[in-house]
Amino acid sequence: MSARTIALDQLVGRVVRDADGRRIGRIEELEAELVLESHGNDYVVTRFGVGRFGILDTIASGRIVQQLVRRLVRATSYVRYEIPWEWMDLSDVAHPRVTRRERELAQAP
Amino acid sequence: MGGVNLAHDVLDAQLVDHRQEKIGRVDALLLELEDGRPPRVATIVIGGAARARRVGPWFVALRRALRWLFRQRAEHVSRIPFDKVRRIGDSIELDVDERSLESEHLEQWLKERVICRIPGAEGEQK
Amino acid sequence: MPALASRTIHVGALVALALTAAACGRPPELDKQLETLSSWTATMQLAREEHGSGAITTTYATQLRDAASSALEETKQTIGQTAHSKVDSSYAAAALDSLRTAIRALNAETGS
Amino acid sequence: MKKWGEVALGVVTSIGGFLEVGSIATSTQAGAEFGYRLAWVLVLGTLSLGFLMEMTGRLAAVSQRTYADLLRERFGYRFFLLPLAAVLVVSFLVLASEIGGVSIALQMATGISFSWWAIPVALLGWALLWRGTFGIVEKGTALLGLVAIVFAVGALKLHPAWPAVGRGLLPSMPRDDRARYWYLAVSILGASISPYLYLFYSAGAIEDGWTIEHLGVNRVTAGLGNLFGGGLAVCSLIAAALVLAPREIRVDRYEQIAMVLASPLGRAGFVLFLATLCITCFGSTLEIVLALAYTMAQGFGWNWSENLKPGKDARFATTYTVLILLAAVPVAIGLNPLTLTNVAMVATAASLPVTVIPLFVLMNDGDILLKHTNGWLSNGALVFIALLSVVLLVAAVPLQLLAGG
Repeated sequence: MSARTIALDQLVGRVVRDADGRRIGRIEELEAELVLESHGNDYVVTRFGVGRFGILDTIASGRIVQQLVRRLVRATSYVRYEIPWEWMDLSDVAHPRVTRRERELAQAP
Repeated sequence: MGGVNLAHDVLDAQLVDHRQEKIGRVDALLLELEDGRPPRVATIVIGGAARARRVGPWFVALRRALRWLFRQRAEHVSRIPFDKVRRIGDSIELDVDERSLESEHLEQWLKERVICRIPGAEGEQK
Repeated sequence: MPALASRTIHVGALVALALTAAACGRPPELDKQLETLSSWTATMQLAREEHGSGAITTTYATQLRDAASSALEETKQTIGQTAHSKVDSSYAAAALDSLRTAIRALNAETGS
Repeated sequence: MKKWGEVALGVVTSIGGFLEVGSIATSTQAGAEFGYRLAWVLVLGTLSLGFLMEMTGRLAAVSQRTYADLLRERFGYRFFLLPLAAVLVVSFLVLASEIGGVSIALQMATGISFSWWAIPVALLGWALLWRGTFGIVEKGTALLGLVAIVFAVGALKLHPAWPAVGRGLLPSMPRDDRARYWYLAVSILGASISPYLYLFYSAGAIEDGWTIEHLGVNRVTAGLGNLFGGGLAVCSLIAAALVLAPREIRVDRYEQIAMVLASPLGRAGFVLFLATLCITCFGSTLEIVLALAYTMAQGFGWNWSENLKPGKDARFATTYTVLILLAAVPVAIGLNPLTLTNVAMVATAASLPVTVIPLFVLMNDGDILLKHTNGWLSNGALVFIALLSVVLLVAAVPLQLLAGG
């Protein structure tokens, strides 16, 4: 139960697999929120954004890519998941896993 | 306060101190993982070593070789707890003073040893 | 002076003729060298005219002359190797000669 | 009223920025060797630069951040190194050739070899940066740079055949000497679309305190300024086409270019040519050094402003000090400034993709530009410029080897 420290950039761009071992995309965003703690206020990560657009997602943010793709190609197949922190298993930082199946995940608007 | 996008809005963002002096960018952001708890945003890192690591092992090696060549031993890296953050906007304001930061070592050194020895460097207004 | 000028023009025409004839079967390197020579020859002639009308200073005309002289020297060193046939060599010689003449003419104009 | 004063100044500034050593050298070379036939490339380069300047200016005015800031923030440090390295290398070469341009102008005036002038020119430039404010650098050099209008006077005096000039403004394929034609085309584009110009322009928008209010000023400045600047470059091409081309003079050295104005305008033309070369190259020297120091400082998050005392932004001041002195070295050791210029222009052309393509991503980001994102026209232009930049990247090196020098 010891705390580990990792750098954000070690996570961003990593391929994420679901409970069945299927590849669902790459981590492109970590959303943090301020929570009130007894010892003071902390920012904690609440959700992970995982996108399908691989390398583009890691370069630009998902939002830019989405806008561009929608604007230029009018593609509707663009997929981006928002995964609550509880579902993300980071015990192996190089191979993050979601503890659910892909179809259980919520797509970001 | 709503959510903050760490990769998009925090990593690489401009940092300013309490007097609005620019003090570098968020070169790395450290998270603390603990089983059963959400990852905690722990530390902002400013410094060349943190930047080099993001580029890749070859860059770290190159940097090490160059530093060895120029006999640069000390790493001037600042690690600032995330609770020093006062405001996140176009830039991130930290409750620190530029003059006390290890990562501002080069700025201070250049200022004292080089720039301010040249006439016309000091003063309030140009 | 006029004799000198007319001779320059005469040789210039010869070089131009040579260049038009050059299209067939001349090494491209030689072509380039001949072009450089005729370009500098023309530069010298223009400089002489402009100096005559007072448009340019003697200081500047002298610099142009020096640049032309160094181009002449440079080409002289290498043109021997690129001009293989006898005809090529005579073209090269004529081109070198006309630049030399043009430089001398500019010298006479600027009085150095 | 004050705003229109700014517009006027802005327009003047972009003339000063546009016509510099690269444009003068490449457009006179083109005029001397191909008559009016390469004029269309100048139009293409001018239009492209106009679009890029308008966009980077809009980006800065709306987001209050410079293009370099956003390259680091939105693309991350790893990617940022790529444009940074490209801009540093390429603009350093251009910087050296600008110092070469000033030095050669001084040589033509005094007879003292250009290599002796490089260090004094660099020191004078440094002193101006050290003591001067952004306004002095921007407006001072720009106002003095108006002397470049002499190119228009010279071209008119030569009575060009306008229909022929008009035909030159339309794209054409080379009839002979293809490699050289395209080599000069690439050089012209490299001279027109220089990354330092838009990096400087977007940092300048912040230095001048532009806001959303200034979007109109920005559009007029980028449009009119480039129209005038490009017009003057076309004029130098016309003058070269009428003075040098008929005599089959090829421009091998800077010294030959002065004839282009001495011939139609006499001594006045000669003197004003030297003044133009000297002033515009000096202005560009200052702008490039600042653009490089801005890009470094913004990318790494240092304090920066030409309006601050050097003691308040030591790393920024050190960067421009080191760069301007280093850039004097190639000229001081006697490298032919024209060769330097040509290499710099081709290298610039090859470097464009890494600064143009990211701009496309930024200009369509509503988080940054709110409702001022690119419309279809700007996006179309930007896609075209990006494709052009890729072509230039591929073509530049082979052409340099085939037809350079």
